[in-house]
Amino acid sequence: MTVIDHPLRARPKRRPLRDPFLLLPLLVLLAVAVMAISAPWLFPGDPLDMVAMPYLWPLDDPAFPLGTDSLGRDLTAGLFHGARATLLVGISSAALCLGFGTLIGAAAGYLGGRTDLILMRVTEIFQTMPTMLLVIVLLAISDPSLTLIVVAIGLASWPMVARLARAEFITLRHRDFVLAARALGYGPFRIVFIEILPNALPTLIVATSVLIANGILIESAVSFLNLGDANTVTWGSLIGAGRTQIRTEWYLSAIPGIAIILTVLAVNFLGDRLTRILNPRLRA
Amino acid sequence: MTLLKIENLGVRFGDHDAVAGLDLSLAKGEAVALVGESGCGKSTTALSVMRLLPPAARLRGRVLLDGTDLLSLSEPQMRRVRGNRISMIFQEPMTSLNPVHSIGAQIVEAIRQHADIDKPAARKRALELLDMVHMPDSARRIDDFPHEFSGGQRQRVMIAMAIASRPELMIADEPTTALDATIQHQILSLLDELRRELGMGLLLISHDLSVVSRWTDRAVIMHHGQHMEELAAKDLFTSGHHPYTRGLVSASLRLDRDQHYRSSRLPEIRVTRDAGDYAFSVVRRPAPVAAVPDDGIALRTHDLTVTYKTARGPVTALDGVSVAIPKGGTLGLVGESGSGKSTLARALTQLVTATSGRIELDGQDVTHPRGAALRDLRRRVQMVFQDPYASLNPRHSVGYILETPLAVHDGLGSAERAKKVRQVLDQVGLPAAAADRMPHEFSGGQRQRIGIARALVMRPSVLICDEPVSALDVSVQATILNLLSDLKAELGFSCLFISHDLAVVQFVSDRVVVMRNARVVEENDHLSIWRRPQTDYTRGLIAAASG
Amino acid sequence: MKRRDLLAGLAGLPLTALLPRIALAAGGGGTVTAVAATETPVLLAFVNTSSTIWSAKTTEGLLEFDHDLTPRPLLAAEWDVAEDGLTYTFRLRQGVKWHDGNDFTADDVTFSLETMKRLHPRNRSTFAHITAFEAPDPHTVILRLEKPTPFLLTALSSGESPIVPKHLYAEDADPLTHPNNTAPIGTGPYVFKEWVRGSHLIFDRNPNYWDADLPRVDRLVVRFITDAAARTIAFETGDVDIGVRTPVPFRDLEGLEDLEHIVLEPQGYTYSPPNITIVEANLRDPILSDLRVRQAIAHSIDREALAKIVFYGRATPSASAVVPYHKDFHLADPSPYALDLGAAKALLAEAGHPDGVTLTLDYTSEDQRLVGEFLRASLSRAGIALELRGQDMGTLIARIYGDQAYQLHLASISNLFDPQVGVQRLYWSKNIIKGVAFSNGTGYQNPEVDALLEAAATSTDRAARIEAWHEVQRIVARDVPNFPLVAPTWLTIANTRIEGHTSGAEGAYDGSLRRLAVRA
Amino acid sequence: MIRRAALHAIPTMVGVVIVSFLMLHLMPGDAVDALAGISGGASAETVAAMRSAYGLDDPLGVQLARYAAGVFTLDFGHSISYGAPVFDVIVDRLPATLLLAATAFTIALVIGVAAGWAMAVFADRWQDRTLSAGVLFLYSAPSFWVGLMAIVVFSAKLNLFPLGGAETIGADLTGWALVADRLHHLILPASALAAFFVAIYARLTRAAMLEVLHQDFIRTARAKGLHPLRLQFRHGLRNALIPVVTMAGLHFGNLVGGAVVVETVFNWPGLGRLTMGALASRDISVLLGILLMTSVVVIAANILIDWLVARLDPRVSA
Repeated sequence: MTVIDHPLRARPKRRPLRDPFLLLPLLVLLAVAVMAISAPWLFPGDPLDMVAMPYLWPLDDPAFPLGTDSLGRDLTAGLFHGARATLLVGISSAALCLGFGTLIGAAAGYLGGRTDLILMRVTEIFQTMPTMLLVIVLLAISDPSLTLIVVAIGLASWPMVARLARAEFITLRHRDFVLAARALGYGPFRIVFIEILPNALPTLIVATSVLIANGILIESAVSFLNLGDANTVTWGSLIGAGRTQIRTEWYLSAIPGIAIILTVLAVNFLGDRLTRILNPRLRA
Repeated sequence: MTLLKIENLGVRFGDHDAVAGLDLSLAKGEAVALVGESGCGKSTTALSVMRLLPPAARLRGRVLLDGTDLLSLSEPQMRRVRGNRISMIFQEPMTSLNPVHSIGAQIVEAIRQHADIDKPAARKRALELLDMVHMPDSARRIDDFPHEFSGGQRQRVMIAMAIASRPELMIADEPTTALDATIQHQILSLLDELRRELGMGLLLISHDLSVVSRWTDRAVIMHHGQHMEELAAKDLFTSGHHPYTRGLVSASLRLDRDQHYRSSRLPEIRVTRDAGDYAFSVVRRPAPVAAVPDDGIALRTHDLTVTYKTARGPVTALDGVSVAIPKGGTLGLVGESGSGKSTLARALTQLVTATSGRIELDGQDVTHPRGAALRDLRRRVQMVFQDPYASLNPRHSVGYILETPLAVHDGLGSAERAKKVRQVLDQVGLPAAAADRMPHEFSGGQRQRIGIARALVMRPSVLICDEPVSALDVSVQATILNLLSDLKAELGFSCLFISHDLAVVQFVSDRVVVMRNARVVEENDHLSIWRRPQTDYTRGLIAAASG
Repeated sequence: MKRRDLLAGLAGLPLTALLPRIALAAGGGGTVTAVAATETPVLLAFVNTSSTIWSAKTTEGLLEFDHDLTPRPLLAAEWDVAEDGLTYTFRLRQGVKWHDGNDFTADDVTFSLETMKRLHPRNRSTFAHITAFEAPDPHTVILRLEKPTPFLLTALSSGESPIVPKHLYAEDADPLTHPNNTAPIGTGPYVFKEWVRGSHLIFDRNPNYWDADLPRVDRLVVRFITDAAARTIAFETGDVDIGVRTPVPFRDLEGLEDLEHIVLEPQGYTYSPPNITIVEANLRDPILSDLRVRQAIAHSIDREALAKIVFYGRATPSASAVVPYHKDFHLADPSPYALDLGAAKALLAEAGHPDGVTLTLDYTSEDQRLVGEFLRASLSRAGIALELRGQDMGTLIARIYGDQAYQLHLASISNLFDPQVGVQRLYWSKNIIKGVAFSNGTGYQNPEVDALLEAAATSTDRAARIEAWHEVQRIVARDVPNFPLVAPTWLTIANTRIEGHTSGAEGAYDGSLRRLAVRA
Repeated sequence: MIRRAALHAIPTMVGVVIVSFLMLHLMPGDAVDALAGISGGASAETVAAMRSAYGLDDPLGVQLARYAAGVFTLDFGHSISYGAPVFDVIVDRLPATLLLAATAFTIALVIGVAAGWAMAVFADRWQDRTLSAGVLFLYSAPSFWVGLMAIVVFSAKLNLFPLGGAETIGADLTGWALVADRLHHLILPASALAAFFVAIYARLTRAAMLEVLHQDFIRTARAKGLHPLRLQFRHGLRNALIPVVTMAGLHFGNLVGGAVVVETVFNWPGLGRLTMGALASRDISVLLGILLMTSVVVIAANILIDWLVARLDPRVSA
């Protein structure tokens, strides 16, 4: 007794990779990742080691394509090793924000009532304090290190994710398929993590791109203000180091600056395209 | 004197023809209806007359208004026609008005768009318009905002704006679908009154045959963008020639036909498509021998009360409701929006906790079940939801959706579960291959079948259906109602069927309860409730429903 | 130090080209703009030695000093020191008025010196032997000592010992938080007008200054510019006229030198000579307590390269903590451990670290960071891995002097006008005081060095003091509790439109700029 | 409405006080160490005396209670390194930061909304693509780098703008000359700070506009025969502003935070430089004061924005 009132539609094929606005950013990010991974092999020594004449301009000496800084340290080595630290901070701070923020947002959104009130009040507190100020103060607590920077950025920017997650969970909680799940006797964990979370993922994935960009920018500002760890090279610390010679050897600050912009631009473009793919409403 | 003449209208989006070669004419002051199921192109036709289609649409053919071809007009010229010579009102009153401007401002804007008069004069004109559309207490409420009005009142504001410049033709796209029966009746009679008073042509878009037959002069039946048939509205139910028309008429339920699931099945339209055009046939299946319902009670409530805490104080959604679902039978529950029907459904399935009163399942008290008792209730009482698009998790495959309840409750092995899934898919008339497809790949009707399959996979003893067919087209509605009746006969579960559509309730119920403002106003068996209504409210409902 | 010192002081005045220029300067008035990188907590050096830079402009001391530190009269017109060095008599200048119009009297001097004996971080030890501060009449002050203090007179400059108006300080007022610190009333050539934190400071001309025809400038403006490159641009564009202690990156000095409207003045830094950049080792640390490890470190330090690369040649290598500016006290012989990476590696192996050691190096300021990075690169060649740890001053002091939980740390130690005041604190075992900043942080204890230091502190024979200090420097050079590196060359950068800014040992930093003038 | 929002803000403020107080007291060392250090070797006793004088050795709970009580009477304690009450030190610098943040906020909002509107109206056409790419560039550039490059190009090389600072000092300008001078100093830093937020508001406006343009009442408006421009402004943008202004409030905190970095680059005498100074001198009471003051500013801004949203959206109960 099979009655089909209308045949199953064929699945439309999607060809995202041919879209230039998605291919280009992926290539840039791939390049940065390769830089980060290959750094120890291509530039085995300590990037902060004095290896050449100071103030070599880029392309002056083929051995040092991007030139050297005031202490004769190779800028190319700095850029490669810097990529590693910058990406590490960007990604892990984003992961920390995403995990912590989603947890709080989901709990507040799904449970509602008093829990929602309390959690949102805590979120508000961290959201009221200006991010940069909060990061600076957190960094002053103990010796600067990459992990402390990641934790500080995480602590300062999780409210944004919490707000997003909470909004998603509140709308999804009232949807029929969640009521059906509750009516079928599914436990709260199954409902939150298996039923609701997959539907909230698009927004969170897009938020990740913003978080990574945000992480990299804050890290570069922190290193620029010399609050970073003196033993590790990051693109921000390179800009900071080049700051005093900004008028004469401006390339010392310009090149790492451009590296940051390209990477963050790539991450943002990726996020932008993902938003448009996952959320049809944003198209014309 | 023809006011509007549509010649061989074609609308194409990419490679899909929404409208293919439509011809239609409408005389001055005449009311013509465009009838068909969703996706048949009736709205597209209306929007192409107003040239409000998205830029991607390719139009061909001609649309003549008093001889001028609207399709060849430039955009500025067309703007002078819109709202002045032709105006349009839409289906969703809740979202069709700009939330941040007062209704007075929006009406004044419509007036001054096509007449250069100053604001005070326009405001006076707006007040007149509000009176014409019988807006209560218009002088005081002209400066209120849309969110302060009910659906019906907002539709009146839309109509006021539409007739602001005394248009020659008004197009109404499903103007009353989102409204309750009684309000629907008032709006349609208002439209009719204005048409006569202003000598205005009316092009009504609707999928509701009884509305069309009652309120229009001629009806054009459409299917998949093609013109099926054109006939006088009053003989719609009696002398439709085209098989699709006859199929539609027979599939749509009418209160005065006394069809009942125990005695007959609804005729279904079989659509087969070969080489471009469609062939239709009406299939009538005999009703299996109906098992005589024994007189036990499956699920009963005593003075059940539910109050919600809201920002503006406590709201009582259920006030001392006592109903009883006959074992193996179907209790029909009818009422307008806000009567508490859905709250009762959610209370019975423990989605909402009862404030006071008692719920009994096969004699056991299940008002506040905990732990094992709650799990057991979940197995034995299941629910089917109204909106097919929202009741299935878009991120899970159909197989996973059907398999999970088994895993959660029975803890069966995966092979065992897969077998049960195939079995239940077959029971609701879907191919086994549907298991690994995603919900968005199915039509509305197919999704509702999946919803029913999910509810039945654990063999519940009581099935609660909350408006299961209101969101579906007439033809699909018939197939689902037949499916529910067949399944009930085969599996023997008791059922609570909730709907605002009296004809549907009449077909599926053994006993009927009428609810209003959180209280039960009347209860009776499925025949006497309609023949000998005891309360005025029920009588009003019946009058509105029969058109 | 008898009367003849007085005459010698006058004779000593170098008849350089300076004098005639002052006489010729006609006109006057106008505004001079100075630049500063950071903002000091207060404007008066009465009990806060980190705010010396602006103190003398408003608040003067008893004496002034010319380039070879010979005292010259300022608030004290004449002074006499008894044969045994135990009595000092000062005859004060007549008719001097405080900015608020009150008369300047001997009571102000005794009050100021007594309070500094109690609260001033350095004068607490400099005035230790003064037992009595007497003011027999409004214009005479007599100091009585129990033991001679050879460098007492040199300490009485405006920067080191400012004389404050007693009538402003109520009985129980706490000098540390007294409002006079941030809006000082003094007898100096300039009157405090305005201080906008983070932006600027303004001093106006003192109309009734006791030296009638001074100062020649109507207004002295100080701009706080934190960004180094911005300061260079300010000098280039002429926005700013003067800056002390090399206020621009060393890299930019070359560029500034070529500009015809800029002059680099090396003089004016003998009163408080440039600090010695020094690495101190924590002798309580298990690794560093072994002399061989410290010798290995000494062998791997290349002072010439440091001066050339980090300071662009604008620094003098110095193997001793006593900076070369103290020509007589400074021991010129090179460090016993010449640059020899092989020897360094051998010593490390001998000390039980065949594959090298890892040590932490703490620092605080941005300039120290560059030196740290240089040391990390150069010491790594000898197998000594340095891990840099930057932090703010508060944490550094708590860690080094409070908990003494460190291995190596970079410091910039000011010698001041006498090694007894600036350098003794590093090596004197009695100065190992937990929690006190810039005390004997290494924990170095050598009775022989203690004896030499204590003798030099009280002997009145200058030659004997010099010989004692030379012997101290020879011993510590061998024991290497710390590693003196270089003394940066401090320069005052000035626009040629102004003159008279460096007229003595105190220069524009400690001095009051009272002879400053805008060229006609 | 304002009263309700203010009441709502009090628990947040209390939270901010407690959280920041605890965070700051995790810092090793304190202002007394710094002061002793700077003043070159105070003895152990004087250090201990100073510490007890400033009550730094009381148990944490007591210090917190005393501090919280003080905050509500605007007494933020005494700044050891600046030798003045913390409130005065901060209020002294607050106007500069407020001026910078407010100007940057206005620039960002005006340009951002205009760009976002254009991107939405020409969605997916070349105008949208180029504007989006430009906006994304601003969104990716660190504000201090933009500031540095602006200084190099505009101040040093072209000498169009002053090097930094908020005014020509000691020039005693009055009236229009003063205003012109202040503006001349304000343009570069405000634009550097605003650059990042132009991007945020542009993307917000674009998304909100597209969302609104798909609403049913836009179709009704077109059915009334309205001119496209009137449609986009009176109906489109007017509705899109509601989510944009709401989100603008949330980002105001970041704007003030961003000011900290821009101030150090442009020598702007605001709270940013005070923070770095307070950090260097480990002056916890000043740091705490800054955190609280900026939080108060953010809360005040949010109250103002909530009021603005209530004006924009009648559905929000005034």
